[in-house]
Amino acid sequence: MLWKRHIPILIVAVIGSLTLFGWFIDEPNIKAFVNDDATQWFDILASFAIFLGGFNLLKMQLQKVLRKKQGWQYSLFAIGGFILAIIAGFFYKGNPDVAWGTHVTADGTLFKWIFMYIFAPLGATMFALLAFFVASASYRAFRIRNFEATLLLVSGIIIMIGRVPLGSSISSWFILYLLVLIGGIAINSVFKNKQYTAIFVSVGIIIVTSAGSSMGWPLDQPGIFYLPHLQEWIYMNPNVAGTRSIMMGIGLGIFATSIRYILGIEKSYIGE
Amino acid sequence: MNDRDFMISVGGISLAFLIYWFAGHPYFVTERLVMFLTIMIFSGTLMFYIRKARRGEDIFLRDIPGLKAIEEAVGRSTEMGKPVLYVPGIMDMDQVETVAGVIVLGHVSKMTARYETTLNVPVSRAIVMKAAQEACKESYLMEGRPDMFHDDMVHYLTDEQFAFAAGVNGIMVREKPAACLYMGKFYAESLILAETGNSIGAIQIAGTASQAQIPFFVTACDYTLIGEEFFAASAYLSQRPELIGGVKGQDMIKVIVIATILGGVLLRLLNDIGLINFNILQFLKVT
Amino acid sequence: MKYISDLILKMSSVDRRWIFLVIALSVILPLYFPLGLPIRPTPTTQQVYDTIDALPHGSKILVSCEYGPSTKPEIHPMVLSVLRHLFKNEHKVYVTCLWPDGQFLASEALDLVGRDEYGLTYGEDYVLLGFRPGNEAVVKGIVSDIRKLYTIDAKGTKVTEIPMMNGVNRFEDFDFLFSASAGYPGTIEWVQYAADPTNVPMSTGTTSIQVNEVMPYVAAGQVQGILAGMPGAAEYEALIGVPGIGTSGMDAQSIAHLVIVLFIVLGNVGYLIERNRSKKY
Amino acid sequence: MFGEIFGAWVAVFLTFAIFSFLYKDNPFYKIAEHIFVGVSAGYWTSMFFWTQIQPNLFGRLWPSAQYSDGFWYGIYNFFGMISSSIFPEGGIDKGHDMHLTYLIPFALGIMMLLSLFKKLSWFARWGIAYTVGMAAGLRAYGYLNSNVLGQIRGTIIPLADPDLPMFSLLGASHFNNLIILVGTVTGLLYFFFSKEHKGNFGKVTRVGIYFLMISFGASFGFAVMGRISLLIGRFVELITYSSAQYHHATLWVLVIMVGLLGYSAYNDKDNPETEGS
Repeated sequence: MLWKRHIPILIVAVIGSLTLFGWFIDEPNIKAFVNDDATQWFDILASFAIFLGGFNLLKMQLQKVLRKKQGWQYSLFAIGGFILAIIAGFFYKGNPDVAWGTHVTADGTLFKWIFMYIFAPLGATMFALLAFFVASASYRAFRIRNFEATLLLVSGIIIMIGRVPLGSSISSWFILYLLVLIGGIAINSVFKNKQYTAIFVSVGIIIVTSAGSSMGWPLDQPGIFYLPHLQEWIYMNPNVAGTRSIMMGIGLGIFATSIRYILGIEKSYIGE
Repeated sequence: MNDRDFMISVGGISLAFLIYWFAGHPYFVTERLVMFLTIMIFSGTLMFYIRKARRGEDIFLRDIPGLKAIEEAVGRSTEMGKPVLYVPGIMDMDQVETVAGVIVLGHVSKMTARYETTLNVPVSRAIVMKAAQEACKESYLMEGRPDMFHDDMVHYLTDEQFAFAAGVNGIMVREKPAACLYMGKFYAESLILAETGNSIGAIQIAGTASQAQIPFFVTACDYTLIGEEFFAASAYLSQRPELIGGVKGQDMIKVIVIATILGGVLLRLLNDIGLINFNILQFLKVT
Repeated sequence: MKYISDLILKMSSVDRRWIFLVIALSVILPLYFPLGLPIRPTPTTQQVYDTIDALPHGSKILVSCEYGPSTKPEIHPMVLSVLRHLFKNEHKVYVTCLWPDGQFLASEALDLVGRDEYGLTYGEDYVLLGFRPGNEAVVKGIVSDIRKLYTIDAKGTKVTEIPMMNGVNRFEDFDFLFSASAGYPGTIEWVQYAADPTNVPMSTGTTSIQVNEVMPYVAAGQVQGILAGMPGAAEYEALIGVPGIGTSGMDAQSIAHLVIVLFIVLGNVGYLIERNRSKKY
Repeated sequence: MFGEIFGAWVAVFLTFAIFSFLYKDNPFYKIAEHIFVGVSAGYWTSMFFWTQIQPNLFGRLWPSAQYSDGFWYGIYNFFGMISSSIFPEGGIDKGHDMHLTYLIPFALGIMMLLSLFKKLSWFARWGIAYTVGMAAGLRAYGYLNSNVLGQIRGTIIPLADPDLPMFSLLGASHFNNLIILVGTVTGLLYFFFSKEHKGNFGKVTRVGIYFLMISFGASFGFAVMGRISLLIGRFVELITYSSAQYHHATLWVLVIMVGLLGYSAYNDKDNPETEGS
């Protein structure tokens, strides 16, 4: 039990306190450890561990092939891809006058070819899938189910349209007319009285038209209905407030959770 | 407030620090004094409420829908005879969210042991693989079902963000899990997972402190633990008194933060109109 | 009227693959048939431009590239435009990378703008220090002692033999930092561990998704303006008068956004009709 | 030259194979997915070794600056015989001086590898413990500093600033500052756990949720822009690879793939239960 539980918990407490209070100790070795070595040690440790990961991946894929599980043919591609990358990484540089070690970031090597024509296109295309998923997610999720969902929808649309060139060509008067129509629909569905709706819409149109013609239909006046300015206001104020409260919540959450780990109050990641 | 020895130790520490301070505070990085005091005050608040909870004081915690839904989701998977997919984020154990994700995995694997549901945990980092395997093995042992645990339940795919997303997509559309749980630190791939999970009709519960990804989880998943709610998950799921006390302590820290903000606004007002010459912004200087 | 509401109802619960097809077309078509919509710079982009334009002649500028191939379409146009602006004002440009694949892209940008367009000499006008592993440890290393971290540059020549490196020992020796960032490590680490402690002014260009995380730092004045995604790149291209990929992508972006908004409106109209009908029965 | 053209065809095939997932899970996507998982795992294994273990660990244990003929460098020369590319002649020249403390991460790394054997599986716990300890200390300070203190400073707004207008759409104003103050405080209160969100307190947290929802909508709207531009980037590359210089790679691969998928869809229509394996 000593080696399996107490020493790991001791390591967490010692290293945790050192990296937390090291920020306040003006002593070169501790400063160097907190500023530099702590993360470097971790990077080295992670670089050893990734061999475990590679081994686990190979084991899983080989098992699939040997036991002829469903879709085992595709595992051959995974194994082949892994071996190709390992060969490019450790055995065959492809460009003799590049030293070992710099060949992973230098031009003209097999490693760079794999990066340019296999790794990069696959990564960029998977990322680009999001353009489709963002569209289908917003289509499905932006529904006026309740007031909160409506806020989500309205602020999303205003930002979406306000930040692209198209948005800056839409006149604020167009938005005003739109609001009059939407107001009309709302009144109609609430009072269910055609007369009220007709009055509201016609009065609204008269007001907007007279105001517009008197001001000479300026594209971006009144500013509050000009999408680019409205989106900037939403983005710099209510959005910053919402983001800030979440940031503080996360900051406090991470702080409290870290203290629980350092003080050994929570240790289930090492096992009860 | 009758925690005498806590008060004594706080008094002792403060006294010791004052003596050290006036003795010239050797080796102390003076410009970070405010951060030091903040850490001591916040940690003290946490400790106070943790001790209070350990002494058996009853602490109320409001419901978090997402956490109650986890047990329902595992139950639903059992009825449909389908696996539960659990993704502990794509970052390594050097991120606090990943550690929290592994701890929540410990609780979820207790449920899957109890309900005898198959659990599939693809991971993107090798150290997370080891930690997750240890956590699951421990949970299955504690539920008296070591026979159901096998190492391949937690398996490594790749360190690369989008290759991992591609691999998890493949698992989703082929094994069609009934419940997808995303607990940890995520980046842009969050919406790829959530949209694919939605397309196979799974119940999706996400928990993350990755600020930029919360909107996607909120729109695409059934339940989302937002930022701090995710860190409170282990207290809710374990119901251990000291963890619940810690959450209560966090709430009290929020009261301190809000008081600091409102007090700060007042102090700035007085400073701007010249009644006092203490600049709160300078005092809270971030270094 | 009933026929229309039935049509809308059917379209409001359409198979998502139709949405995918329409999105693909709304992006491809404008690439072949550009509309040339006007691009007006937003205040946050203008702030970056003004900050860089106000830098004293011949300043030492650190440009750090933290992006990879998958985020190249958004970030690379920014780096090209900022480099053109810096070289036009005859500044000294030092480039570091916190991401390994950022080094490939940084050298591509420097060759295109520095060498081909402005005919500058490597080692005297610009230098590529390249990638160092360690995430925020690299930022902290640059702040405390850049020469301990970068003993050689990306081409392997010793830093002591590079003329423009004279007098550059720590982050504070730079007059300005521009961080082209797509995630972690990136802008936030530069704010936390470099700009805040040393008060060296910094601006940034990020992917659209990271803008929300960085905006509070811009609002709090810790970062001088931000180029937000491809629109930010297009706006900066408009400000320096050299249109590039950012500008060409803007038409496709506007159309695609309009299509998404139309889908959202369609979905909501269908939802309202459905709710009214279910209330009736 | 050949590498570039062949590379273009590979890139085009892999791009369309990933896009085909939008249609449905199919053999092309499975091939691309498995290649991507395999290649990227090998890619990062190599990248980490050559950017971390060799320069940062061995570079600090056996730096060329302090090369000597003692016992310590004797071990080094022994390794050099096994692989001279990893342990080149005369020590590793990466600009580091000797740090024997780096034997600790070296030991933790070896223990991590040994944890492969079932009996020694608990060896990994020391490495995990170090990582969690380091993460707790560094992140606690970093997040508390920038996320909490930094944002508290940003929320302490000036009430008496004379040259601030009462309201302005762009730039600061008293009204905007009040919105930020109210939104931040109510948003924070939403994250209160130990109090029921009912009565007046419930109203305040409801205002908090409204601000959060506006913030989610805003960042979602922002993200749409970014994602579309990434798709633009892919199509720009595909258009480049459709030129004669690359033998019209894009056109050929597209036609073949659509044809095959169309054909298999036609077959599946006759016997729908044979879901693609």
